[in-house]
Amino acid sequence: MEYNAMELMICVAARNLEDGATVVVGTGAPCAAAMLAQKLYSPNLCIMFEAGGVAPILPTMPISVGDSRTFHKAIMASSMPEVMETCQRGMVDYTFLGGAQIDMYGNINSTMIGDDYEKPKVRFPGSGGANDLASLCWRTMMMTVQDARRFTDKLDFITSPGYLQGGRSRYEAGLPEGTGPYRIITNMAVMGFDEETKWMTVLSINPGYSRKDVQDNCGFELKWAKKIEDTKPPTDEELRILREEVDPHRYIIGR
Amino acid sequence: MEYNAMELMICVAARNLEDGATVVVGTGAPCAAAMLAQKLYSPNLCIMFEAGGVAPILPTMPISVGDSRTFHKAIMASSMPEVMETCQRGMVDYTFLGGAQIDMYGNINSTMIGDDYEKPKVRFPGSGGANDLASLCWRTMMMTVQDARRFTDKLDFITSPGYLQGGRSRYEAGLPEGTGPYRIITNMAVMGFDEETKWMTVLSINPGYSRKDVQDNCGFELKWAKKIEDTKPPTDEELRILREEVDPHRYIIGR
Amino acid sequence: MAMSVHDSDMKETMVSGKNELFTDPDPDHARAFFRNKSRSMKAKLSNVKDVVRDMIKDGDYIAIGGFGANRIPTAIIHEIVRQRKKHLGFAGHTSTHDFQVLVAGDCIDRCDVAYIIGLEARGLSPNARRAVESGKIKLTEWTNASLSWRLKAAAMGISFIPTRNILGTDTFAQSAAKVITCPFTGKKYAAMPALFPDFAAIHVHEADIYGNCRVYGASVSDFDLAKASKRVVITAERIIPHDEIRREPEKTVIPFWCVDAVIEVPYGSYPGNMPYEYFSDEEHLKTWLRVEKDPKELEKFLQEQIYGVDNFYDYLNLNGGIEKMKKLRAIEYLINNK
Amino acid sequence: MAMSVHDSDMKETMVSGKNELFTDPDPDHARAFFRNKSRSMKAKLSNVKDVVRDMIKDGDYIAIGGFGANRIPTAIIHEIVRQRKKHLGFAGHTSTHDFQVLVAGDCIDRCDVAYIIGLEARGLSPNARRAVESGKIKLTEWTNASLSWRLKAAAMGISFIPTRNILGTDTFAQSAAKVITCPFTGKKYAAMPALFPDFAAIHVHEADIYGNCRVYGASVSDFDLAKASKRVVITAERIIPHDEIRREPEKTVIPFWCVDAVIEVPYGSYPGNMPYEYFSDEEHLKTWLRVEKDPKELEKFLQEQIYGVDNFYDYLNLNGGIEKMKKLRAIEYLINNK
Repeated sequence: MEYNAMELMICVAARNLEDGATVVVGTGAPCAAAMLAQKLYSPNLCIMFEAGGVAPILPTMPISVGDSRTFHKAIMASSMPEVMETCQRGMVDYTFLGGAQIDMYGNINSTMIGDDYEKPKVRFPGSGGANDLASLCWRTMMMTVQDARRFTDKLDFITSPGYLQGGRSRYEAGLPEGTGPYRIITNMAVMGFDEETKWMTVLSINPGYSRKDVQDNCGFELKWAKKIEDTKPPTDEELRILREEVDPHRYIIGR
Repeated sequence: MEYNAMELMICVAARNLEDGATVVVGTGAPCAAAMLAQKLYSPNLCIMFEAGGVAPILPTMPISVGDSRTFHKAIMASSMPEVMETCQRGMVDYTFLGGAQIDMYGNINSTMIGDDYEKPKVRFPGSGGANDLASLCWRTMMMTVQDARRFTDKLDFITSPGYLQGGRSRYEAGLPEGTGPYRIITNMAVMGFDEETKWMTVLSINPGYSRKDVQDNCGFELKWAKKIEDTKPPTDEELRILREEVDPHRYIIGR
Repeated sequence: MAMSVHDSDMKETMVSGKNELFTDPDPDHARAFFRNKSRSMKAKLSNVKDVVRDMIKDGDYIAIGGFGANRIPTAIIHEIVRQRKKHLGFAGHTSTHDFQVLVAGDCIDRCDVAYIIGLEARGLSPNARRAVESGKIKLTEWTNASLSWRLKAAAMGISFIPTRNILGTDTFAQSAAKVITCPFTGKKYAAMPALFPDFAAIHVHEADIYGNCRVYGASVSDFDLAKASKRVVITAERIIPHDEIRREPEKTVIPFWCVDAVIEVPYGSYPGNMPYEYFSDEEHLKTWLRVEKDPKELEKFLQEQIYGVDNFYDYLNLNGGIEKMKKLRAIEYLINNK
Repeated sequence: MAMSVHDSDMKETMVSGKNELFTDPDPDHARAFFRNKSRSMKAKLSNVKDVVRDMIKDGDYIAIGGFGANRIPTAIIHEIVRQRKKHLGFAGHTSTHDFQVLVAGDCIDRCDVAYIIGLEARGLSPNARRAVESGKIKLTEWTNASLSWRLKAAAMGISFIPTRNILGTDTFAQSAAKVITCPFTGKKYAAMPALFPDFAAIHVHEADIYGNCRVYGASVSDFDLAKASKRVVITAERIIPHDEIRREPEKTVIPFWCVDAVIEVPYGSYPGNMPYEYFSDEEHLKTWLRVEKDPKELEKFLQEQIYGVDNFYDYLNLNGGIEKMKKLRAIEYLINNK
């Protein structure tokens, strides 16, 4: 079956969410990935929302991470401190972030563009819960379209921590041991991070793209895994569930 | 009407609890005093229990500060942190403590007798919530039989803080500004504390006792207010409500 | 010797966010206020106009309950705009429509930011963005959990709470947090300063006349907000009998002594979502985003929807009234009634 | 120069309680454990014997839910005695009957004390008193709020929380707390180290087979205890359908991922009080206090009531069984049925 970049990214993301794991998601693609995983491979994936909804039976895609859908037939309608403290305690495996810029250590900017904080060229909403989730969940993932301005070696603002300056700098700053960016899923490739240096490292290339495409659309030098896989394209079943059950109105996959 | 020392102390304590105030009480005499106040003068006295019960309609005297009675038809059945944090935030006016020893600064021992913590001569239950309430509520009161061993200038153990070493030492230790012991109500007298030195000061003497009785039954030198009042004995109405409605089985006042 | 001095100098160099702390975290100052706050269980029914007139003054620091456009006290937010309150400080704790409205009314001049300007999946507010990019609103940067924990510290009556987020980022650098070291483990923490707002408005499902409240669905940070704030107004979908509160004391999530005024405002979260009651009015929220593109159109819209009407129900009627609410209730209940 | 060194030395002198901190407050060590704790929503029904055998080993640090003799998991407490678990650490957080039973079974050798030995208005336990006065149980001194906040720090995933109690007292001196200074206000606080118990048993009103729990009445510190503890067993008056949990998600106070095992134990808080279910058996609790006066009589009593019976229901039957429970229910409901 044909598919678009968003569908590919959601399907690839979903494959990373194993059964019995916990994940805090926002609205949009991350929520779609979690719903897809739950319907296909991981019936016991526990989906949480930062405003307090825990393990809902999602009837439709939420518009807000605090709307009624996020605790529809949930096992708990709790609070923001409850969810954030569950993350801080080490009970949450995954989260997804978005952002305007990302660097080679997986640091993310969702606050502003420009060089003067007081007079930004462009102001975005800010962290919301992104910094918290990136700080406290075990593994952070990101789905994003890849281009050389977005993937940059010089963020205008580090909103949410990746591996900061690489190596052990993240943990030396006081962030919890063992946490950090895990997968960056783009329209072109899937990246992880080098175990030692924490530098972004390509793991697999998506159908239709080359090494050159991936590097040309990145503002910093990428590292390459010893063996670069081909990203498996969405299966028919993935696409069918995604289109028919997860996002029938194409709110996300129609973008 | 005739009355005993316990009845007197409860009636005097109750008069200190004005309408619209908040008070955390334990079982026994303090609870009786709060109930009496509520029935006689202070219908809007808000009674709280440290396990979480708030403003119950007490059907009988509780046996435990966490039993069902403490949140019978209450306005909230909350938690220990909820109640303690309400105290720490400065929303609780009064509390009552008991103890085996008290000194001239209102410090109280309910932990042990002896000079070796590891091998006490007598071990008591310890603070429970007493230290917390004495630290965090605005005004601490105590009802106790007075004798020279109990009122001592050398506590074996400071379980709960009074004014510590007097003067501003309580606040210099970090305890909240403006808090501290307020009234010590004994079978013989009612004491407050000097504003500057924080030394225990007799305010009124109970019917049937003399200055000499009060001083002879105290192990340290008491200060005396400029004008020493006569403690008003229990009124007939106080005694009637106390005996008929508050403690009809004489659990407390029969002691 | 010089070495040792240097070492201890190093240790004492506190790493600090560089922006302004808009509120006083001193718990003894807060206690002095709370000592005199009434804890009498008296009837507190009031109305929107009086509450906004008497309980908020220009320059106050305010906070709004709920999350985004969910369970928000719209009547109070509109009245703040209508009474043209100015120079307010604001706790921007995933605030979406509330922030948008207050910025449209030019009420805010400083803001603790976790999430502003955006309306989540709906897009960004052009007017709020213009206002923030112009620099006329002074910002200090935080995160959702940071603001939650700052309110929790205040609710607990302490001046700070140690947390493991924001460390190492520009979010920290542009905050007013500090780095501290755990005395037991030597680990680094962010110290989050307590946030005691001057005023908070919270919309709940049910309250009695004394202010004992029940909330259904996610509670966000509202229970801590009610405790942390010096003055609190509750708007409620329904006033319920006091006896009902006493029948199930487990359900009380905000106790009466936190609350200064109670107002019954059915449909009070419109155009936001009220869990188990009605869904958000997405069309109306889109209209806001559309008219904001042109400042003149926004001014006309504000005149029509807020300044030019007497109260929240006039506004609700302008936008479909009870018929609209029936539709939004059907959406909330997942009833297909096209 | 010397002066300056001296100054900074002074500042760095941390004032510390002098007793042992029995548990590790390191949040990264706790996280490493929690990372591997199952969060799969699977059926967790078990039985008392297996749970105590498999989830507690000699030397563990344990905590018991409820308060005093209210809402206590008696079946688990008895089984710990019956299986003769030894050298346990214990969180003595207004623990009354639970402490009394575990000390009678000689299970505890160290204890964080807030309140022990006493049974509130009922008097003091002679045996627990003898045990503590003999010095064979190592103590560190705390308070009820301190232990609550130590559990809250653990539940929050941080290694300490600043508080304003215990300062300046011998309770502090005999604790393992430290004095710290607020980086914003310069005020002194007690730093309470996080308490992560190895094991906790909590009795609740209702749970589903996955461990989602409901509690009615005062919750004491149990919600934080469930989160702070590495292994948690829930005993429940009633197992309820999972769908019922999803029907009112506001009522869930302990989520499934905190829970390792669920056991249905009707009357499970006997001889303690279970709010809205049955009152405490004051006669039986008096018997405990009486037989404890004589160690031999206590030994006989323990043989008869705990060691010599197979399980909690044999014990309950020894003491009146369902007929007794009907009487205690009448007392709870304030029904005069003499």
